[in-house]
Parts: sequence; C-alpha cells; structure tokens
Amino acid sequence: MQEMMKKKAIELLQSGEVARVLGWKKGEFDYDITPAVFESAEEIENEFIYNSLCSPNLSKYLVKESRKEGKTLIFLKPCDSYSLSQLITEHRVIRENVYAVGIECYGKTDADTIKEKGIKGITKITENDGVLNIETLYGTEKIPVYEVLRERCVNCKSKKHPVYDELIGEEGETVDDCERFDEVAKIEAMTPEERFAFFRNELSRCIRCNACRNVCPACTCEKCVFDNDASGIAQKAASDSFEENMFHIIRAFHVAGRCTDCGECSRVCPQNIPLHLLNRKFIKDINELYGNYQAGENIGNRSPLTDYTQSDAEPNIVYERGGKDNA
Amino acid sequence: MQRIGVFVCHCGTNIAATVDVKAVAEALRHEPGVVVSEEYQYMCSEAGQELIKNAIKENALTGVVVCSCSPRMHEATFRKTVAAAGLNPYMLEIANIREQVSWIHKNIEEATEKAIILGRAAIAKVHLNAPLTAGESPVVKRALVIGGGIAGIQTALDIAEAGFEVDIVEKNPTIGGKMTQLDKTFPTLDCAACILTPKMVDCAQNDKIKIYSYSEVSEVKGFVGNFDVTIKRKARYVDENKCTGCGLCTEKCPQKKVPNEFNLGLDNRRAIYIPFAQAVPKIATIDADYCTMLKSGKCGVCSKVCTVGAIDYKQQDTYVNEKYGAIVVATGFNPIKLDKYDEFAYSQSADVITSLELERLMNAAGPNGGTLLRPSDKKHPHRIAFIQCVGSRCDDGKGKSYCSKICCMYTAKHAMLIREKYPDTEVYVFYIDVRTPGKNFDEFYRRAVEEYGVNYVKGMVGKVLPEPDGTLTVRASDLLNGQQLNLSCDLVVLAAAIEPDNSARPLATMLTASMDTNDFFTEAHPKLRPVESPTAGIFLSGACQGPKDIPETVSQASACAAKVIGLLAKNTLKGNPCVAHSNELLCNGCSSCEKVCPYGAISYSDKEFRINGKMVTRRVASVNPAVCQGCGACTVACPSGAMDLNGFSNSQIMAEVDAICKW
Amino acid sequence: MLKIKLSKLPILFDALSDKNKLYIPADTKGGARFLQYENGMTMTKELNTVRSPKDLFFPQTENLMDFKLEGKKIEVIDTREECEDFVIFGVRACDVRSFEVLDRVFLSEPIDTYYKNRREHGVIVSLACNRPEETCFCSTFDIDCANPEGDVASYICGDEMYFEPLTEKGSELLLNLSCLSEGSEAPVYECKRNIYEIKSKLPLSTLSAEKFGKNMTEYFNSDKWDELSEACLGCGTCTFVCPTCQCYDIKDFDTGNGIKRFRCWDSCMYSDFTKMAHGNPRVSQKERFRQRFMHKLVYYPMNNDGLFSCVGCGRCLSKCPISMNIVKVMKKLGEGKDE
Amino acid sequence: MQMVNKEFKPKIVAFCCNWCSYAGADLAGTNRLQYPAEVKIIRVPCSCRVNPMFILRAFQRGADGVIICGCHPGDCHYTTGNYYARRRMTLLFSMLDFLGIEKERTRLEWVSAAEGQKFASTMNDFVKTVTELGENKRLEDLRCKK
Repeated sequence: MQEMMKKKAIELLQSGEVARVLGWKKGEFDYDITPAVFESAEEIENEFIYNSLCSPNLSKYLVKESRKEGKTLIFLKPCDSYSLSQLITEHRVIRENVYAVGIECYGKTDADTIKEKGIKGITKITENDGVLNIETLYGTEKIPVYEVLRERCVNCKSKKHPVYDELIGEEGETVDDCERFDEVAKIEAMTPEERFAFFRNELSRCIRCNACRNVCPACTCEKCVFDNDASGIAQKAASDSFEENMFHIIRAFHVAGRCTDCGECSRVCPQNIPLHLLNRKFIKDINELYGNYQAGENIGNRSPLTDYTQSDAEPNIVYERGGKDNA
Repeated sequence: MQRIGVFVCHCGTNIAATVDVKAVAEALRHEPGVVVSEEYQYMCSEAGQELIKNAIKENALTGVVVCSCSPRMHEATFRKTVAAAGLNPYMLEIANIREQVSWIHKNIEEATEKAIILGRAAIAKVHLNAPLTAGESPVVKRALVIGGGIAGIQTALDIAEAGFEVDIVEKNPTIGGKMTQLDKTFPTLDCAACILTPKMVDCAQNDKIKIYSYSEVSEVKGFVGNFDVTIKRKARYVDENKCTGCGLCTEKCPQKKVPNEFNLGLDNRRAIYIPFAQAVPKIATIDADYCTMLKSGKCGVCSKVCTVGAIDYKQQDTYVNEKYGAIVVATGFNPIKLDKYDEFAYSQSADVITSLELERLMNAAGPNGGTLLRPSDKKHPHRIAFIQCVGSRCDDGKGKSYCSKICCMYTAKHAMLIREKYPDTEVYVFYIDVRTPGKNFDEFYRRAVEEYGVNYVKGMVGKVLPEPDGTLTVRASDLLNGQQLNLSCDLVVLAAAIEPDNSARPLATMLTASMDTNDFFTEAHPKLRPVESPTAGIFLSGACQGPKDIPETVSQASACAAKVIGLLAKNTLKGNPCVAHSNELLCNGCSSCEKVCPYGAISYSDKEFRINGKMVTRRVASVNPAVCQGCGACTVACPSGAMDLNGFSNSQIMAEVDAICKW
Repeated sequence: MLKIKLSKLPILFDALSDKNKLYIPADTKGGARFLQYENGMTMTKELNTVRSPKDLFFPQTENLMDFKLEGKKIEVIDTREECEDFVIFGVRACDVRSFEVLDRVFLSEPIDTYYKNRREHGVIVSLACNRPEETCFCSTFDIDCANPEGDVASYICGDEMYFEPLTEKGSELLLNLSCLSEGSEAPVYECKRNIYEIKSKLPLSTLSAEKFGKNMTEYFNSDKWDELSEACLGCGTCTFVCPTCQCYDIKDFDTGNGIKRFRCWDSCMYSDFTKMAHGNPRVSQKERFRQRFMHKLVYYPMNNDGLFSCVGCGRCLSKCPISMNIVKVMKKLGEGKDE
Repeated sequence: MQMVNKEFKPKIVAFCCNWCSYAGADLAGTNRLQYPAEVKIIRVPCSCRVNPMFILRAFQRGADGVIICGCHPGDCHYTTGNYYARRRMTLLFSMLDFLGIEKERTRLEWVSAAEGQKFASTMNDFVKTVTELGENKRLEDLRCKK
C-alpha cells in the first residue's frame, strides 16, 4: 500500500499534475507520525509513510493548502473523505485545487491505545500481516492491530469514499451494523443524576487546550467565538465547571449536522475525554428525529439544522423519551 | 460610555398604582451610565415628550430608556421624540413595566423590584445600542408578471391602469392560460371565451403592457424595487414583427399529425400553428419537435406560402434583460397526471376522460364542434358518471392532501349543461362531500340536483371496468343507501386534482420565494398578507398560491396589483435598519446563513482582505439590507458569530440576560 | 536513609496528610494526575502524570483580585490568603528541575507573590525513575533521573521505598515518622545502577543540547521552521502539559455583580498570545511555534546562565495531537551543525 | 424528589418573539392575567434569533429556567423562523438532558398574539415546575454567585 501511494505521489508530482502532497511523515519512534506536506520526490522516498499508525485526518489541512498555487494531492482514508466532502460543501476547501486519492483502511491505532495495554518504553514497531511487533526497553510484544484499534475504528461507519479522484485499493461499503451509537444509548438509559455525574467526571478534566477544536475538520472558523473577545463569550479559564460545559455544548452544537463523526476530537484529547459522545448524541438525535443523515455523504447536502419540515417533532419529545426518570 | 436618561412613566395609575415609580427612578439613577432619571404622569403626552426632549438636550444624553407600556404601543412615539431632540431614534429602549409588571402583579414590592430589573436590562442594552439609519433604495417603476393566464392578465391590466409599465412573460405562444380551454363558467354559465378574450385583446393593445409570449424567465437577480431579470425568448421560427396571423401556413403545413395541446390531444394540429383563433399575440409558431424542415431540412412549405416572409428556420433563442421594481408570480395550475389511477381505467379507455377534456369536447371550438360525443366511437353517451376527488384529499401518497376546491362546482356545471342539452342522458356524480362555499354556489349546485335531476351519489368509486361492448362499468358504494352499485356508463369523467405548474419550483428557487410542500407559493402571512410572498417585492396572483376558481383568482389578481401599485408608487424604499450584517473578517463563507434566510437576502462573493500584511481572498457573505427583514435566523446558523443583527445583537441580548439574572 | 515497605505506604500517606495537605500521583480516567491524598488512595504505577506538578505552584486558573460593583461604586477586594503547608509526593527528577525554571521567572524581581506564597509552603518528595520510557530525555539537560533533587529524594527498591532528606525542610518532614525505619544504602545503590543501565539504552540518550543556548539570530532565521510548524494545529496541549511553560494571561470576568480578575495559563501557540492593541506581533502559526522552541532552547538559557527551560519529561512527545515536539525540533535545527 | 423550598424564588428568563408571543404577553397584561414576577421577558424578533449561547449564558448567570416562546408553526412572521428554532431547541434541550441537566428547566412554547391566557398559564406552569426543581446547580457558574 505504502509503496503504491509513494509511486502515485511521485508520479503526479513529477508530471506537474500536483504541486504538493499531503501525507504522513515518519517520526522518531515509528508511532509518532506527523501530517506533512511533501514537495519533492526525494522527500516522499525518504519520509513518506503509510501504515496502521497513520491516524491523523489530513482533510482539514486543505483549508489552507487548497488556497495555494497549484493542486494538492491528498491521501484520504474513508472517514477523512467524509470530512473533505463536508468541507467542500461548506466552501472551505476549493475542490478544483485538490487531487484526492482514496485509500482503503482497515482501522488505525496509535501510541496511546497501545500504551493503554501496558506496553511501555516502545523503541520500535513493525507491522506484518496485521500484527504489530513492538520492541520495548523492557522486552518484545506482539499484538494484532485489531486488538488495539481506536474506538472509532472498531465502530467504523463506512469504508466508502464520498469524494475522490482516484482510488488505491478496493472501494468499501458503509457499515450497516455499525454500533457507534451503543455507548450513547447506554448513557441515555442512565438516570439524569448518573448522566450528570458521568459527564462531570469527564468534562471536569478538560484543560481547555483547544486540541479538540483545532483538530476538528468541522471547526474551521477564521476566528472561533471562544477566541473572539468581541463575541462576549470568549473564555480561556479552565477553573469552573461551567466554562467546560459551555465550551463543549456550544462546540458540539456548532458542528451538529456538520460533524462527520471522524473521531479526531477524542483521539487528540490529552485528558482522554470521550468528546465524540457529544457529537454522536446530536447525530443520533438527528437520525431519529429528522431521518438518517450522514454529514459529508454527498457534496452539497443540506445540514439538518439549516432545514426543517412542517411536521418536525416538538422539543417536548425530549421530555417524553429516553432515560430513566428520577427514581 | 453612554450618557443615559431614564424616564419612568406613571401611566396615570396604570403603572403607579402597583409600581413605586419614584423608587424605580431612584434605583435606576445609580446604574452606571445613567445621568438623569425622572418620572412623570404620562410620558407619552405632549408634556412628557417635552420632558424627554429637554433632558436629552440639557444632559447631552446619548441613550434613552423609557419605562412605560409595551414597546408595541409607544416605541414609535418615543423614537420620534428622541429623534426630535437630535438623537438617533434607535438609541431608545423601552422597559415594559405596564403589560409585564403593573398589570399582572399585585404586590407593590415585588412589582417595583421587577420594574427595576427590567429597567436595568434596558439600560444594559442601550449601553450597546448604536445609531442605526434605514437605507434607501430606488424603485424601478415597472412590474413583471410571470404567467399570462387570467390571473396574470388581470394583474397586468390593473397595474397598467394605474399608469405603470408591466411586462407579461408567458411560456406558451399565446396568453390566456387555462381559461381559454374552458367552455362555460360557473355559477353564471357565461362563456369563458366571451369574457376572457376582450381582456386578452386589452393586454395586447395597452401601450403600458408588453407581452413576451413563448418566453421564460431564466435568471433573476437583485431585490425589491430593483430586480434584474433575464427573459429567454424561445425560438418560434417566425418573425413576430412580420407575421400577420393570417393562418395560411397553418393550413398548408403537410405535417398534420401533431397532437393539439389546446384540445388536450383529442385532435391534431399542424407543425406550424396558432393555438386558437383568438390567440394573443396571433402569431404562428413552429413546433420544432414535429417540423420536417427543422428536423430533416426538407419541406419549407410554410416559408413558400408566407406572403410576408415571416418564416425564419434559423431563428435562435434570444435573451432579454429588463429591470423591474416588482415581480408577480402567476404561474397557475395543471390537472395532475392520472397514471397512478389505473382503477379508473383512464389509460385503458378513451371514454374515461378528465373534466378539462370534457370542457373541450363540449366546446364549440373543440374537436367535435361542441357536440358531446364519446371519444372512442363518436357516439352520443346516454349515461355519464362523474367521479370527484380524483387525487384530491388523498392521504395515500398517490394524490394531493388538499382539496382542489374547483371540482365540485365545475362538475355541477358540467352535469347541468349536459342535462340541459341532452335531457335523455343520465348523469351520476360520485362524491365524498359537495363543497359549495361561494356566492350563489350552493344555489347553483341545488339547481343541478333539483331542477336538472342530476343523481348525486355519496360514495367513492372503487373501480371502472371497460366492458367488451364498449360500455364502462362503474363500481361504487352508495353510502347513504348502504349499497354497492354497478353502473353501466358510456362516459366517465374524472375530476382530477389540480397542482401548481411544474415551472413554479425552479422559478421559486430563482426568486428565493418560499413554497409549501405541495409547491404552492407561500404567502407572507396566511391571513393578513395573502398576495405577497415573504420575499420582498415578490407578489402572488392566482392558483400558484393555492387552488382557486375564477372569481377568486381575479379578485386576488387585483389585490396583488394593488400591492404592486403601492410599491411602484414609491420613489424610494426605506428599509428596516434592524437587519443582519456580516462581519467579513469573521465570515467563513460556509453558506449556512444563506440556507436559512427566507428572503434570499444573503449573497456571497470572493473578496480580498489584507490580513497580517498579506492579501488574502476569501468567500464572504453579505446581507442586502433592502431585502433582509431582520428575523435573525442567520445569526444562529453562523458558528463564528460573523452574522449579527442590528438592534438585537448577540452582545445586546446577552447584556439583557446578564442584567436580568444578576439581581 | 529511611525506608518503608511499599505495602505500608498508606500509613506514611495518612501520617503525612495528617499534618499537611498531601498530593500524590494517582490514576484517573484521563491518566495519572497529582491529586490531594484521601484515605484509600494509591500511588499510580505510571511513570509520570499527564499534567505536571507545576499546577500546584502555578495553577491553571487563579483569582488575583475582585472588584465589587454596586451601582456606580467600585470596591477593590484583595482575595489573597496565606497558603497552608503541603507536600508533593513522587515528583520525578525532570519535574523537580522544572521548579527551578519556574523559580527563576516568578521569584526574580518583581516577585510573583501568588507563586511565592505557594512555593514557600510546598515540600517536594522526589522519586527516582526505575522504568524510564522512550520519550524520556532528561539527561539531555543534565538531569539525573536516578538522583532526583527536591527536599526528599525517594527510591523504590524491590518491595521497599527509601527516603533521603536533601534539605532542611526535607529532614523536618521525615522527623518523627514512626512508620519509617532505618535502611542501608546498598539497595538504593543497586536501584540507581539499574536505572543507569536502562538509561543508556534510551533511544534519546544521545540527544544533546550543546548546540543550543546560543546563536539566537541564526536559529531565529532558520528556514526549517516552515516545515517544522506546517502541521501544528495551534492547540495548547504541549504548553499545558509542559512543566516549565509559565506564560499566563490576565483577564477580567464580569460576574454580573462585579469583576473577578484572574490569570490563567496562556499558550504561545494560541492566536491571541501577546495580542496587543495594534494586533499580534506573531502573525502566523510558524512564528508562534518558533517562539515556543526558541524560548525553551535559546532565549531562556541565554538569560539564565545556560539553564534550558526544557527538562526532557517527554509529555509533549506523547501528547501532541500531531506528534510534533521539541526533540524533532532539536534534531532538525541541529542538522549540519558541528559542535 | 427534593423538598420544595417555600422561600425559593426561581429566576426565569423568557425569550419572546416580537410578533406573536410578546404580543401574547402584552395581551395577558391587558387582560390582567397574573403570572409570577420571577418571569422576565426579553424581546427578540423571532424565536430563531435565540442562540443556544443565550440560554447557557442565562444559566451561567444564575437563571433557574429558560423558556422560549414563538409563533405557532406555520404562523411565523418570517415564515420559517420558528421551524429552525424548533430543530435547534429540540437538539439543544436533548443535549442538556444528555448531560444530566434537568430537562424541565428549558422549554419551547408556541404562543400567538391572541393567546394571552395561554401565555399566563404557560408561565404559571413553568414557574411551578422550576420551583419544584429548586435552584439550578448543574449549570451554574460559582463565580457568578453573590
């Protein structure tokens, strides 16, 4: 796979079809892969990498890159392709300046997920036939990739690419029996007290580093309301329970109907807050109340929050459904 | 920092009886920014207003808060007052301490406390008020009417009558619309052509009216008072200026097998044709789908016979650009297609026809010269069944959920006319309900039943079965007598539901005028603004807004004209300054706001900005203040807060929230 | 040298927390973190906490003063209180060094009294790193994770923990703790030997900071910053997990009844960092990114006798969402430079 | 169920659209229909002007309940505003509920200009509900406490 991608990238760079290539670059330890812009065949030969550790979603970088002279080649995993499609819909990425190459993906892992298994002091990771061979300061471990997949990959929603110019590998299908809403449903079934306690525990860890927002392909505002002193709600403090609630509710609301559920927010959170649950809650509600809707599925789709029907549910549906009552 | 004056009104005892107005004035005097705080018996009185004006001048106030009755009552009054003292009228806020305080609370302490809080909220808001000026835009004194049926004709004539220029765009070769195809009209039974054709001729002869026939609107830009419209003039291959309408070509054309749409395909016409004798304009048109010359380059008969040389096989579509101050939509209706109603055998038997087809069959200019004969064997029908509500009032998804409104009456008319002309013919009408609300309508229906002996059967028809002997068996239930009927008929007439013309939807998109789920245009208010679209400058005439009969259509058409005249009579339009505006430096160009704008007031353009010393091109939204009505839907759709609303800005509303919550 | 069985640690914690507030690194859902000790809490097995212990001297958000508003009257309220004594237990060598970095900023004139107040009341019990990880590079900055500094140094040797007071404050802390008993130097020596052995195998053990702390203009103008910063998201993760980042912002929060003037951590990665009336002197992410590393590797050591403001704890290595970090920056910038 | 505190007076913010609900509130006043003074109305042009930020802001500043009133669906002065408001508020309320914040603290009601009675009874009912819930503790900002 990696070799085919390198070949394609070099071919298109050399033919002048594209001016640069967005891909992943090797790091210090095999796992610390960085998104990178490659401008020469040499760089690609030496530094380009693609494997089960290439987690970052590159699509957001196109907001900047697609405004540069010449085309940008981007490699897209299926979920990244949804993000790109949504970005094109919102005119944030200039489609004509993008050469999108869809690549197949069987799920990604990363250092955090591996380390959660108690594997520490990693010095080398190699991958063979879906099994990771991990050398550490304290011994060698073998672990199949599927055992260390991130949640978003375990509950992969689709292996399809809504937008691409070319595919490397097989085009997949949407995953119909995806269980991504199970966790949301589980929380919905709790009592309000339990839900409050659950989210207090999660959100109180927030350090307002803004990584979730800054990595989010739906959060591409030129200036975020929370950074804009003139908005009246700019905030930096992470002192009080309210600030985190406000930030995360409003952020989830702003991306509601636009979030493609790529899961980057939860991946980057240094405090392991399952932020995707908020976005998924909105997606689940939208599906249940307004019909199934997958942001990014088609370019030009109208987000459910900029749409309506006369017979939409009234908000009191919230009072009537879900959750246990106060016992 | 603003210099704010607070003026607390007693409203006689209306407020003062339950609110300690002196305490309110005293408490508000200590709010930051307040430099004067007074109370008075009646602030809205001459003397009260004088007090405000003097205070503004003496204290160099920059903002005013009046604690009084509802702003819906006296906001306009006090805006004028502050304006008279040289303040911008939008530097005023009103705290409603009558309707929201004194009139609903009994406890003086509680009421006074609430009045103070509402006063603080108004002060907090006025701190953030900015002077607003309503923009003005000129009005192009010309109207466009889209659709040349009776609705469009009436509107155009009325507008022209008032002295304004008006253009009619009609997609067909002639104006006149559906009414030209009708035989007689209810409830007076006068002939449609007799009352319509004079109006068509009036249009043609009125020098204020210009008719673009065989034309369509292809692009609409601009906004109320200043629309820029592109009209596509479809090639008719006949020079309009030369053709005299003599009709020689239409007689000589060798292509005779073209279904005649005017008679709904019940007979044929030539490839070059004039739809009917009274067509306006009376100009021939070549049907490119059938013309041998246009298709194969061999023929040219019409060109040879034309004495004025009007035939031009090389004609192309042309585009005309015009500016208009107002646009009237009069796109009308069509009967629905009946291909989903096989139970009535419409597609299987030539003798199952629609009511409109019946109109043609009975019309003197129709295929049978006015004699009612069955289409299949040209025999006189002895028993006719009318089936009502075919596709109307349906909740099965096949038809329309609404009542088509006109069918009950025209069916009574048909039944009556048939019984009068052919007393030996039995007429049955199968109905769900008979709906006859209208002047002389019920009387008309009762005459059909009582004088003309039409058999009305309450019950729906389950099936129409074509029999080998050429008759049609109508299977129906007679609900009132509780029995099943098997009626052998010679002709079955279906009252097909009507729906908006299919050109309406794309037009609505061009006009950014909203539509309901049935593709009828929505009115600005269902009761109080029935002939205006919510989109400023777009008006609705006739059945494009909902099913209507002729009298209703004509009255709406005239009402619509009155609204258009009212607009065109103005030289400039003064906008509402409380409109949305986009902070271009914050705008992402994502189009969310545009999608929720009911008025199409938001547009996008690529603009260059100098950001950190570099020139950057960005797609940004801008709001046309002449079109925006200030609802604020866009402000919430905008994640970056680039969209804000004058007079109700995010920070103003949050300041009110803060003030209310802090006590 | 004093010692205690690991299984008896709770007794020590209870004794310490009787007298002072005690903070120990404990596990949470978001990784290990210094938490105030409560009976029953156990120490994490993780090498280090996600957030550094600097929070305890320099909290993320801290109220500086209040203004009470009533009508047009404004009253200023001093909200400062004398800090209680507290103990931070289990601080790694790298983090201990970070306090020195912070001290040089906050305790130089003009002294930051808020910081000083906490710093004076804190006792640091450090802990040697038996199992350093690949992200560790404290030795680059001459920090010895086998010989941590602090008021008391501690070592885990087998099933025992050893304590060595290094300062007066430290000796005082260990006085009269009956759960501790005398122990010999040997196990500690063995423990250190093991640590050195692993340290030598650490992938970053050869990383050198020799080339930094000088050549300011050259590094500032390096053409490598573009490439290094291109993927940076501009989030504050690296700065907020960093034990030495000390930038803060002061803001007023309008409570409706008055103003709370607070300071909170700022991040040089943020677009509004050092924003002034005229705008921001660092207009692009590249410049903000460069600021962070120039500060750690060049400006700070130039102003502080060669002391780097990085301690090699490796937090940013494991937490950066796009895996860009100071090690990559040092290697890239140092390319082709001999010394 | 917590004990109803007799002394507790909730703070209620009511956002009312200018064309229907604000007029409905005026009518309630004209007809002298009583509802508790705890309700304070903020006039907005349309229910679609209500930003979720305003609602959270109100809770932050100490509100115990927030109610949004607009024209009945189909009657919006701006044709479609309340349809957008309905979707936004439905999703927002659902999210607050998901976070364990008492769902009874937020409400959306349609009140026409003719429904003074409905306005008053809605407010009476809402104040009663919120009073029973007690003080808003789950979305408060301690800094804003007096």
